[in-house]
Amino acid sequence: MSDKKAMNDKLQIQLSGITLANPIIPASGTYGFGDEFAELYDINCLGGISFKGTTREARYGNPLPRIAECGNYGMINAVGLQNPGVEHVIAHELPRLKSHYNGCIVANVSGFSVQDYVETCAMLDKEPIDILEVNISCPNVHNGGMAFGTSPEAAAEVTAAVKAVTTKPVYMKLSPNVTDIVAIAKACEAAGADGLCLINTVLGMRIDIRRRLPVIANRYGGYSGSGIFPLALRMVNQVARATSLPIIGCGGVSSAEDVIEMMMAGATAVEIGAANLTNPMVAKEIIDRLPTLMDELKIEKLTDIIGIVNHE
Amino acid sequence: MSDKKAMNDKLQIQLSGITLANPIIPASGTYGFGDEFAELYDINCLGGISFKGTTREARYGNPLPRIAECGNYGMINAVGLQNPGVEHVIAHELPRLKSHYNGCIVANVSGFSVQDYVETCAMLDKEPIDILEVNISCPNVHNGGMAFGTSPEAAAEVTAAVKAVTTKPVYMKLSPNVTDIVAIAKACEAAGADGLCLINTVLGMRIDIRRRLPVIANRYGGYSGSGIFPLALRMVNQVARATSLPIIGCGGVSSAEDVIEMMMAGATAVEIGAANLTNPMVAKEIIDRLPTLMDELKIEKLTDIIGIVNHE
Amino acid sequence: MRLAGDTNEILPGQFVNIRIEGLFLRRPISVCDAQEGLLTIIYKVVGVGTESMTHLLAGQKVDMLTVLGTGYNIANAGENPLLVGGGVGVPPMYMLARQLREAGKAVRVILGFNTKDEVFYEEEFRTLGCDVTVTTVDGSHGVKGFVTNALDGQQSYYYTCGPLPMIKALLQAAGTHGEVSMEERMGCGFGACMGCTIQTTQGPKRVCKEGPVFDAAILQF
Amino acid sequence: MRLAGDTNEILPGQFVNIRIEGLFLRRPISVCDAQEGLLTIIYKVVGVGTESMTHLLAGQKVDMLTVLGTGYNIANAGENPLLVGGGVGVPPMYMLARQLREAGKAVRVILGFNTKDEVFYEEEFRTLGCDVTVTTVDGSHGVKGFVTNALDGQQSYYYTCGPLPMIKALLQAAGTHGEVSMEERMGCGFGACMGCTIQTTQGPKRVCKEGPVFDAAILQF
Repeated sequence: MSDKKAMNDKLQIQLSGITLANPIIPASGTYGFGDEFAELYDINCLGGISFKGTTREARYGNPLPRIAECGNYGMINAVGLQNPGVEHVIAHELPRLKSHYNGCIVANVSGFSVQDYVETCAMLDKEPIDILEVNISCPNVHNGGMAFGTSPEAAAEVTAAVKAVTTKPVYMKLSPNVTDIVAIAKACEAAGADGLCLINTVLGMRIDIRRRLPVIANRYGGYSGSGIFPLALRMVNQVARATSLPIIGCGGVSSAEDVIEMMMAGATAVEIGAANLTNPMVAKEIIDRLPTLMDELKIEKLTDIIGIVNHE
Repeated sequence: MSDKKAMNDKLQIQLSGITLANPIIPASGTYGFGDEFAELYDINCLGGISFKGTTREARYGNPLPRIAECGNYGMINAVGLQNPGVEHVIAHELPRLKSHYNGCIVANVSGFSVQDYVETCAMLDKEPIDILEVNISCPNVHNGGMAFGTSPEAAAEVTAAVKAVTTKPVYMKLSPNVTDIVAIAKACEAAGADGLCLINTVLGMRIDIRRRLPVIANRYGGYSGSGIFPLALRMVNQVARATSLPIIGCGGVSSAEDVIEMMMAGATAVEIGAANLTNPMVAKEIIDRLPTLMDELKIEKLTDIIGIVNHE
Repeated sequence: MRLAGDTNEILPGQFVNIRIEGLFLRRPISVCDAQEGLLTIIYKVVGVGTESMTHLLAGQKVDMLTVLGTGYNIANAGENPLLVGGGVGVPPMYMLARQLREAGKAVRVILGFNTKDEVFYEEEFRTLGCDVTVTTVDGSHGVKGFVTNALDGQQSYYYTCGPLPMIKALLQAAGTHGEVSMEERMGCGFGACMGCTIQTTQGPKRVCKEGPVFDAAILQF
Repeated sequence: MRLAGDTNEILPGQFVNIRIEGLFLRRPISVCDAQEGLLTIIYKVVGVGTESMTHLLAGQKVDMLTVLGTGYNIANAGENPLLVGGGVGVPPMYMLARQLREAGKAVRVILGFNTKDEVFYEEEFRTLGCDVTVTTVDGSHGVKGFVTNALDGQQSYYYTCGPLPMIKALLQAAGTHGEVSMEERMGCGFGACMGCTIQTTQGPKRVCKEGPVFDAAILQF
C-alpha cells in the first residue's frame, strides 16, 4: 500500500457517500469563497469548503462596527449575511471556486422565509456543489434564520421544504441558543435531513466601558472562538447520542487536538471558524499536524474514533 | 463629607432595600462559607457572600473527577451540590459565618422538588440571612434544579411557592441553557420574585483524548470562567431591558473592568465565581481597584452606570 | 516602532496586522514607511491592544501580516499633489510623500492636530523637501483651526488620511478629486470576514481589501 | 525544580499549587523538601500543565500557593516507621524521611518503580541514613515485584504515597496502622470548590484540605 494511499485511509472521511480527503472544512463566513486564502496556500489540501452564507437576494448586512473582541478566547460578529445573492454566486463566485478547488463544496444557505430557502436551494440544486448546508441559526438578522433554528416544528418545516426541491445531501446548521438541541436535531432527522452541522455562534454582547455603548452597532452578535468549544462539544455529543445522522462539528475548534476531541464526541467532519480569521494558515496547519498527533494518540484511522466516547 | 463617606457613596449599592458596601459578591459554590478566604484577607471588605448551595438533606455530590479545565478561559465542574444539608448549615456554618462576617449574606438554595425548595427556604426564613438566592439552574444534578430553570411555568411555580413561606427578598438564579431567558425572567417577576441572579454555569463537556473518555465522571458539567462572559452579559442586558427587577450579574467576571461592564449592561450587583478558585485574592483585588478605575472612566457613583447602555 | 523583515511590495497607504499575546484579534496599523527591509509604524495608545504593544521589547519577534489592503495610487498625483494628514492619519502620508518626491513632484503637506504637544513628523516631511503647513485647533502651533483652513485649492490631486469629521470637511472644501484612507474596526484584516464593509456608490467595499484607500468620488457619508 | 521563598510552616505531605501561563487552573505538586527558604519539587510530565512547567526558566518568578493541605503527622511514627513511595509518590517521602531521621527514628524506606530507568532518589534516602529497599516490577533493579513484596511487617507505623493500586495492595498487606496520601483532580486546591471530595468512614473529606494525607483507617475503596 503506497504512503499516499495509507495517508488517504488515515485522514479520509465520508459525508453522505461523499469522500473527503480529511475532515477539515473552513466554516461559512470565515473563509469567503477561498480567494484570500488561495493567495497563501493551495486550498486543495482542505477536505471541504463551506462558502459564505448565501441568500436569495443580495444583502449589504448590518451597520458598522460589526466586530467585537472577547479577551484572548473569542470574538463577536454581527455581519448580517452580507452576500451578493445566489444568482451572482452561481454566475461568478462558484465557477471561480470550482476553477481552483476540486474538493467537497458545501453551499451554505440562509433565508428569511421557507420560500427563501426553497428558491435558493432549488437554484443551487443544478450547480456543482456537493452538500447543502441550510443555516437556520444566524443570530444576526432580524426574524432571520435563527427563528427557524429555535423551534423543532419550524426546523422540520424548512428541512422538509428544502428536501423536496433538491437531490443534494441536506445538512441543517443548528443554533446553540436553545434549551433542547436534541429535540431540534431529532425534528430535522424526522423531516429527512441527511446530516447536521453544529454549532453556529452563541448570541453574545460586549460593551465599550469608555464609550458606555455596546461595541457592535447591532448590540448583540454571534460569539465564536475557543470560548464556545466546551458548549459545542457538549451539544455535538448530545446530538450524536440521540440521532443517527452524520454531524459536522463546529465551534471554537482551533487545533488538531480540538479536531480529535470533536470527532471523539461524535463529529464525522469538523469546521474551523473564527480561528481562520486570526491565523489564515490554521486550516492547513491542522491538516499537516493531524497524522503526527494521531500517531502520538495511537489512532490508525480517523474513522475509528468518531463518537468513541459514546460506545459504552 | 469624609473620605470614608465619599467612598461609601461611590461603591455602595442597594438590593431590595439592603445596602451593600460594594457590588462584589463571591458566587455560591466558589467560596464555601468563607473560611478558606478569611485565612487570606478580611472578608468584611465584600459587599456580600453567596454561600455554598444548600439543600434540604445532606449531599455527597457526584463521583470524581468533578473538574475539567478549558484552556486559559475556563473550567467545567460537576460537584453536584455537595453540602451538609440546611439543618447543619443553620446549626454550624451560618453561625460561624455570622461570627466573622457582617455584610450581606445571600443564602443559595437548591432543591429537587418544589417541596424541597419550600422546606429549605422556610427554615432559612427565621435565620440571620439577608437574601434568598433560589437556584433553579444547577446543571449537575439529575432531575435537579435545572429543570425548573428551563420552563417559565416551573420557574414561576417555584418562585410563588418560596415567596409564600418567607419574608426575605427572593432572588431566582437563572440558567443560561435556555432558548428564551426573557420569558423565564418575566415569569419569575410575575410570580413575585424580588430580584434575579444570572447566569449560572453553561452546560459543557471536555474529553481526555488520551484516555478517550469524558474528563469528568458525570460526562457533562457546568462551564464557567471568562469564556462565558459574553453570553452572561447578553442575557443580563436582555433581562434588564425586559423586566424591572434588580439583577445580580454573574458569569465569567474576573476583573474590575468586567464588573463595570456587567453593571453597564444592567446588573445592580456582581458575583465573582470561577475567578475565586484560580486567584483566591481576586474579590478583594477587584474591590481595591474599583475606585481608581471609576476615576479613569469618570464614574462618580456605581449607581450612576447601572444599565446605562439601555438609556436610549 | 521599527521592524526588520521583507518590505518588498509594501505600498504607501497599506497596513500591517499584528498579533498581540493575550488578545484574540490582530491589530491593524498603517504603514508609516517601508524600505530596504525596515518597516516603520507609528501608533497611538488607545486601548488594550496598542497598550500592550508598548510592552514589546527591542529585538522581539512579532507575528504580523503585511502587504494588506489597497494603498494610494501615486500615478494619479499630477504635478503638485496635496497630502492631508490628521492626527493618527499623519504616518501613512510619510511613505507617500517620500515616493512622490522621488518621482520629482512638488508635494504640499498639511498636517492637522488638536494642539502643539500632539504635533509630530513636521520636520521629517520638510526633510523630504515638502512644503509643510501645520494646523492646530487651538492655534498653539502653525495655522489656527482645521486642515481646511490651510487649503489653497491649487493642488493637482489630493491624498488624505484622518478622522472622519476631517475627511468630510475636506471633501466639502476640496471636492472629490483625490484618494481617502478610511478606518473601520476589522475582524481578519485580509478580506475574509466582511467585518469592515462600507457602502459606496459602487456597492459594498471591504475597507481591509478594496480599501483602506478609496477614490473620494465613490464614498458615501 | 527548586524555588526560593518562604518555606516556614511547610510540612511533609503538603503540596503547592502553581499558576501556569496560558492555563486556567493551577497545578498541584507535592513538596519533596522545604528548608531554609528553599523548596524542592519533583514532577513527571504527564500533560500540558507539567509540560509547560519544563519551559520555566531559572530565576523566573512563579505564582504559587503554598502550605496547602494536611501533611503527615510524624508524632505517630513510633520508633521504626516504614515509608513506602511508588513512582510519583516518592518525592513527598523525602522531607518526611529527613524529619524522622532528625527525630532519631530508624526509618525504613521502600521505593517502588516499574523499571530500572525510572528509579530516582535512592541515594538521597540512603544519605539521610534510611534503610532503603527498591522494588521494580520487571526486576531490573532491586527486589522484583511490587512494594508489598518487600514488606516485613516489623514497622511501628507506615506512611505512603503512590498510585491507587499500590495503596490498595499495601492496605491489604500491612493493615491500616498508617497514613496515606491520596491524589485527585483538583479545582482550587485550597478547599473552596469541593472538586476533590472523597467519601470516608468519617464522611466526605476534601483531598486538598483535610487531605491529601489521611489516616489509612478511614479510607474507603
